[in-house]
Amino acid sequence: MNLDYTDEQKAFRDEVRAFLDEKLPARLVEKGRAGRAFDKADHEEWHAILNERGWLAGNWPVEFGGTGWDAIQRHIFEDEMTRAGAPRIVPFGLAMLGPVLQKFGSKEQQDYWLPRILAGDDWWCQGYSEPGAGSDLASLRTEAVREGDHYVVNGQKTWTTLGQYANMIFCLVRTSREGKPQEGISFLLIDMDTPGVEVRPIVLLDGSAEVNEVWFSDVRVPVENLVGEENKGWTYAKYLLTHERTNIAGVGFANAGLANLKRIARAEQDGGRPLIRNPHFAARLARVEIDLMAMATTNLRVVSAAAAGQAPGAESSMLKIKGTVLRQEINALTRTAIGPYAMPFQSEAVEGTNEEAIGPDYAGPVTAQYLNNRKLSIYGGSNEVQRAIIAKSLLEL
Amino acid sequence: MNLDYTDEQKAFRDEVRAFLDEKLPARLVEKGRAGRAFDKADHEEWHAILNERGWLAGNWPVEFGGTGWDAIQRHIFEDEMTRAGAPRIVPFGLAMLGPVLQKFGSKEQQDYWLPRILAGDDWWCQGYSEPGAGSDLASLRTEAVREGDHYVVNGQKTWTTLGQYANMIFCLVRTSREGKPQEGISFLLIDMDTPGVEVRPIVLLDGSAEVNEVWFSDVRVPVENLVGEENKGWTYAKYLLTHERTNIAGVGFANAGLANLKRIARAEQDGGRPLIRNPHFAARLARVEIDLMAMATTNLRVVSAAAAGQAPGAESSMLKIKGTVLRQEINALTRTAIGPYAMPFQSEAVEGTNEEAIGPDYAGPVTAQYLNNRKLSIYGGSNEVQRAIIAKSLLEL
Amino acid sequence: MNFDLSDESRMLQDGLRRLLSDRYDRATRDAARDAPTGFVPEVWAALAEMGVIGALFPEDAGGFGGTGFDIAVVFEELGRAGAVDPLIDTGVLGGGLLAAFGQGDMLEGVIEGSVQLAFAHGEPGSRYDLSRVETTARRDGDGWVLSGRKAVVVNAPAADHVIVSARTSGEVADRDGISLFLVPAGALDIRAYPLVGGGAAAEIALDDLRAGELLGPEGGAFDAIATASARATLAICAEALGLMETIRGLTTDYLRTRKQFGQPIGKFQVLQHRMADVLIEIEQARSAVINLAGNIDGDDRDRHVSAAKNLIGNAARLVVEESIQMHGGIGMTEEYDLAHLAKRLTMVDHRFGDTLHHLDRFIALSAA
Amino acid sequence: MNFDLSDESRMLQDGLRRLLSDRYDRATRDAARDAPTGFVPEVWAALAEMGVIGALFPEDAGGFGGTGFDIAVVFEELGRAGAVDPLIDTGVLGGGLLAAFGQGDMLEGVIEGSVQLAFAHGEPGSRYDLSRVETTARRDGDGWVLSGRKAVVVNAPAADHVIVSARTSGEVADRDGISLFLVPAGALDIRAYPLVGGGAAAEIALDDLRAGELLGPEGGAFDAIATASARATLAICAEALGLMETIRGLTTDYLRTRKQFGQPIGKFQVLQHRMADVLIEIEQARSAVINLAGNIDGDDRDRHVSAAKNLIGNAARLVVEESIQMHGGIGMTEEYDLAHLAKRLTMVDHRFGDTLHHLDRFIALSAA
Repeated sequence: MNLDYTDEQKAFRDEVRAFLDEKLPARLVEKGRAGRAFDKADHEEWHAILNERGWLAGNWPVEFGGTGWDAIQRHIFEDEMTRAGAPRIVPFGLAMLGPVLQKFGSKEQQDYWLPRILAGDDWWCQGYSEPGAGSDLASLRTEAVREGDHYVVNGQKTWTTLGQYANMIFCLVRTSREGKPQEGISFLLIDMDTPGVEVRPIVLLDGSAEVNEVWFSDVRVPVENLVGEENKGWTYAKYLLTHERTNIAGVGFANAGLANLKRIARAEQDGGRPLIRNPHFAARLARVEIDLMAMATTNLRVVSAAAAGQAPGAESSMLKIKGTVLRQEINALTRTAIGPYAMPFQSEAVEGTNEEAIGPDYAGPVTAQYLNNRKLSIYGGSNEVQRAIIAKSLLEL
Repeated sequence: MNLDYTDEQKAFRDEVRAFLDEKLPARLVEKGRAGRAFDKADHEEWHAILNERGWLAGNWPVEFGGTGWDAIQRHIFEDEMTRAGAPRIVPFGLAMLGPVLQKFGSKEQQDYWLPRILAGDDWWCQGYSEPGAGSDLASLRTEAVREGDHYVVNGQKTWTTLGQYANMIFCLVRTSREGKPQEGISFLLIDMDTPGVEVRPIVLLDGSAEVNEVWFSDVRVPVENLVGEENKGWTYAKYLLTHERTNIAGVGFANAGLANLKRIARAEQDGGRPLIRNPHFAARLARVEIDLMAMATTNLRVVSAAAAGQAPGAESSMLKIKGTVLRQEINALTRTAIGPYAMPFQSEAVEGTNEEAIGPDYAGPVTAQYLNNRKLSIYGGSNEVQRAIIAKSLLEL
Repeated sequence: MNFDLSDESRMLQDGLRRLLSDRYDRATRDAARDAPTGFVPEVWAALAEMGVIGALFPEDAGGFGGTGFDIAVVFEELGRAGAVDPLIDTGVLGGGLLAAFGQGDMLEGVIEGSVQLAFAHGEPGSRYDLSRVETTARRDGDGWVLSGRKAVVVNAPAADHVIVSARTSGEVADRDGISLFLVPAGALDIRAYPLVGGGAAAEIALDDLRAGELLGPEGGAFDAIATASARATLAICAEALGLMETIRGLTTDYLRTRKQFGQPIGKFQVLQHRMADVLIEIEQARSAVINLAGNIDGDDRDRHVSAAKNLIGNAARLVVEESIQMHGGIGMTEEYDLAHLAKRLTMVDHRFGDTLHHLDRFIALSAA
Repeated sequence: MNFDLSDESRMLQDGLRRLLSDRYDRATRDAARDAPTGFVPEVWAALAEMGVIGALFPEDAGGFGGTGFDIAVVFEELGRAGAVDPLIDTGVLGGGLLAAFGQGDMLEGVIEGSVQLAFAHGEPGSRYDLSRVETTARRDGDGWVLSGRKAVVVNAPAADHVIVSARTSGEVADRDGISLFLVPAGALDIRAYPLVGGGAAAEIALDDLRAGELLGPEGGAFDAIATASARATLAICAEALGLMETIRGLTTDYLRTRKQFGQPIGKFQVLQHRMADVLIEIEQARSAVINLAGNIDGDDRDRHVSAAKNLIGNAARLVVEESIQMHGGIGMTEEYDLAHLAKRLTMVDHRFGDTLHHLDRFIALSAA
């Protein structure tokens, strides 16, 4: 066993670090640190910089314009990105649709869509969830009826993240009602400028509007936008859901959150001493840090196994649960740390305006982040679903 | 609202306190405080003292020789008993069988068995659980076949507490295999001196031998020992299980355990100060105490409602869960408090011998109690069963 | 021993519950949220008319209640309705301090509903310490000059008068040497803002302010502040209990009606057991409120204050997090009622001391 | 970065697992429990012969291992088997101290399996503080006189030699001034007793004992004690991990085979989810052991010691309590294997510092 990176891996890390030092705009780092939402232009700027360097598609093979990195390189890259405070790479085209097209798409689809993803020509969003479906994804009802060279789509998707910026959406739609609910689902690419597509924002409890409802009324979609075979969409969606996700634990986010929390806890005063010296606060902080030290290694074990070609099983689910629980605890502790300044509704934190913060600068986004990150244990396969996966793999019942 | 006892209730409390001051043998208090098991003679001695005062059967009506107390009086009595460190009243005859006979027994059975319970002529034990049945009580298999004036009983009971002292056992036995599992069960009184009854001790992980297996091989039981009707035993057993139990929360035990824990934590040294000044230890102690303060009031609310004639519903289950969780946490903290002296296997604590303790006197019984009290959340309707009861009552699904 | 409400309390409870159910609909609450004051004057007038404000004060202060159980009944109902009105600030804190120092005339206005108050005590660095006051007041001729900063002063944007604490002697964390000043709101430099979960507050800059008169004895206000804060803690604990009850109702309904995988999700054993644990903690919270209400005028008051606030802070986090989780995505939308209730319940931990503060204080008081 | 065992480690692991599976049956373990020494000499001899003791030491000390991962591999296997043999005491602690101070001859005996050791360091009031030594040693002519009490000295009943710590200078909790003495066991006044979860220990009374020779530098033993204790903590953490794995296997089997209400209880969603949480913590424990093993010779050793011991203490409690609860009554019977494993795992928190001790220490080390 050896917990250190190899010399090549270290060299790669240094290369990534140097790139980020030079190319990551300070303005974006500042914005992220202040907890402000990145707008469309921010994302596009960073996307273009990464694409220029050829480091945009960390999980794509070289033949499609990806980096061809192994799991450890991807981990190093993601780790350094988070450390540097870079905006995340918007995942819908790169991490989600790309692998599906590479595996199941036609040559024409690959040739047309993949370069556009890299070039930033399309902003993709995801149309999976529906109102009333939740974790029971297979019960979806949005319908696509074949009429000549088109599918006519009717229905509603929800929880579509950043759908307000998107011009394209990949959707699961029902093309047949026969057989089990999982059968009869197809995977369709829909141009959001088609007549009949309507996007409505969903305001979340923190005041943010990052998710949307997408409505389809007699939306005509060319049949060449069907990915793979009709009625096999469930297979493709599952491939995507179980596709190796190195960053499921969110170790980088947790590390950044913990560092921010410590900075705040050193600045906040409690009874004449820094809050970080309050033993009860320190105990909760230490428990998080200890757990995070172990989770980082659990994560590396999974990454390392993936790099050696092993398929991750229930470990992904374990990392999802532990990672989200830890990040939520960090959010809760940060809220505790700022004391009464958790109470002001700091609109700038969620709306990107430019008012001066109420209380200390660092307090601005804290409550909104706590509230917003309740989503971590709900989306991406709720923690209940993940526990069921673990139990199934363990008990084989 | 008024959180204080009425003047009459206070007077009753003082009367109980005076009685305990005078009549409770110091030897028994000592033994209890040292965590040693009471033997048969100890229990019989205390039983006789209580019976002489007429305070043995707190939950029996006056017509059967009970006290006729209301729920608050019973609570006060139990509270004072625990505070004083008195041995618990062995419940099998008084708290369990008595109420069943009073409600469902024949006049002959009442006239014969109830006075014998008060006089201590019989030591009863309970034959409900069977190997492999657990919380699924209705699946029991011990069989009673009618042959003339007798039932012939074959099968096995388990977890029979203090069965080694008993001469009588009340049993649930299967008299029919028709209908649902709950149907076809009868309630039978069995003399343990009958040929074919065998008692084998079960050694528990703390080394104690307080529970037993009871085996029945062609045991002949006179039909007059059937309580109520044949095949209706499930109804009687359920009556017993849901029969108002004022002490289900174990507030008195928790209070006594907490006081003992504080005494130990003041005596133990940690880094040059008493352990109770260690902030992390103090935090866990405070959380227990705060929870216990609230639970005591939750308990009194239930007692008070019972005294006003309301039937306790899911509240009993809530008290069972919270009470056992708190007592187990107190046990765990006490184990933590004694540090390395939790490690010696202190046989005297569980076997009643007279060796000098290893380490401080108070350390003797601590680990055994921690281990033994894992039972609290398993028996008397496991905490899983209690949660199901609460959910059922709340969700009505 | 008796855990039933008195007839008067029961009447107040029934009346208030009816009033809020009739008048406090979603539109009213949204209007309160969007108002710069953080509340709707018509609702306030109705509360005053019904005697809800008077119920917080004893007869000798012009009210007709004032016991711990009166406070508990009123605020549990406000909590149930998710109401955002500043009754803690104008009533329990402001009114309580006026009553302590015999300001009968202004208190009459409070009880009638015509006067709004705020208590400017917390400061940017004081966190939850009641005795940590850096703002100073010095005599200048007949009057006083106030200097310092006051933080998150709830209801300041709506207040007619603000009661400002300032140090007239002693060191920064001393109990002795703290004085109160009654300052007309118009004289103050405030930066107003809305609060998460409803209501409004302000930062107040006191730059050699020459306004306001001394309220109560010079340097001897600490005990009154502690008493008012203890009663306000009871109020917010009771409000939290009411919020938990409504959230429990919403969540239970959701578990019963929402179907997934072909059955109501309340059939899933995991959700049943977790809901049972939530219920147990709500009952513990109820008992903690009762304990505090019954001890609010007793010798052991502060220990019960800390026990209740700690327990309720922990229970609130469990209730909020579990209810959102059990709802899934819908529980995170602003449109659904849970969002408001959950936010308001979350903020309870940030007033009058959080779970950590009261854990520490409980330990200190238990050791004494 | 590489999380695979080396070929040598894999061979050791396989061999040891086979040995324990062949030789360490229930009867052997019961015999060990009932022996006054707390172990079975034949098993010890087999361990030595296989090279398990030598694997704990580097080549320059006569062994052929000695890295953190060597220790982890050995003790994880012992834990899996529920073995009670005093390898921590004779090997990691005693042998480690001999190696630190160049006692090659006696160490050779240890590695061969012919010498048993105990380390008498803890005292009735020292709890888990490594520097708190009240026992004193004073020079008397050519020798030393030891006075004091040593508490819960594991393996003292079987030891040939006991390494006793005593203060030769400094105040009670100073790191400087602690010396070690190698004392023939026959010279000691011991009260022996069995331990919960297996093994044997003793209280040792040192009443002006004139026996034993100085081991290492006078007054300068602390660093060696800290190193030996860190390695022993790694050993017990790895043992705990092995115990958890076996308990997980027992519990999983039980959930799959035990039927209630007509189906395997593992079909109950509540038990599935709770078992998933148990599993997650076992994987966290595994990572904590790896982190500690990889840092056992590094600068950040002590922080990893405290992180691992705290995490494993918490995980152990969860694993023990959940596994017993999921088993129900059967899980509490001495006859069933879980009883031994659960007790042994429970006792892990009482050696080399419990969760509270290491939480405190982690906080202190993180602040430094």
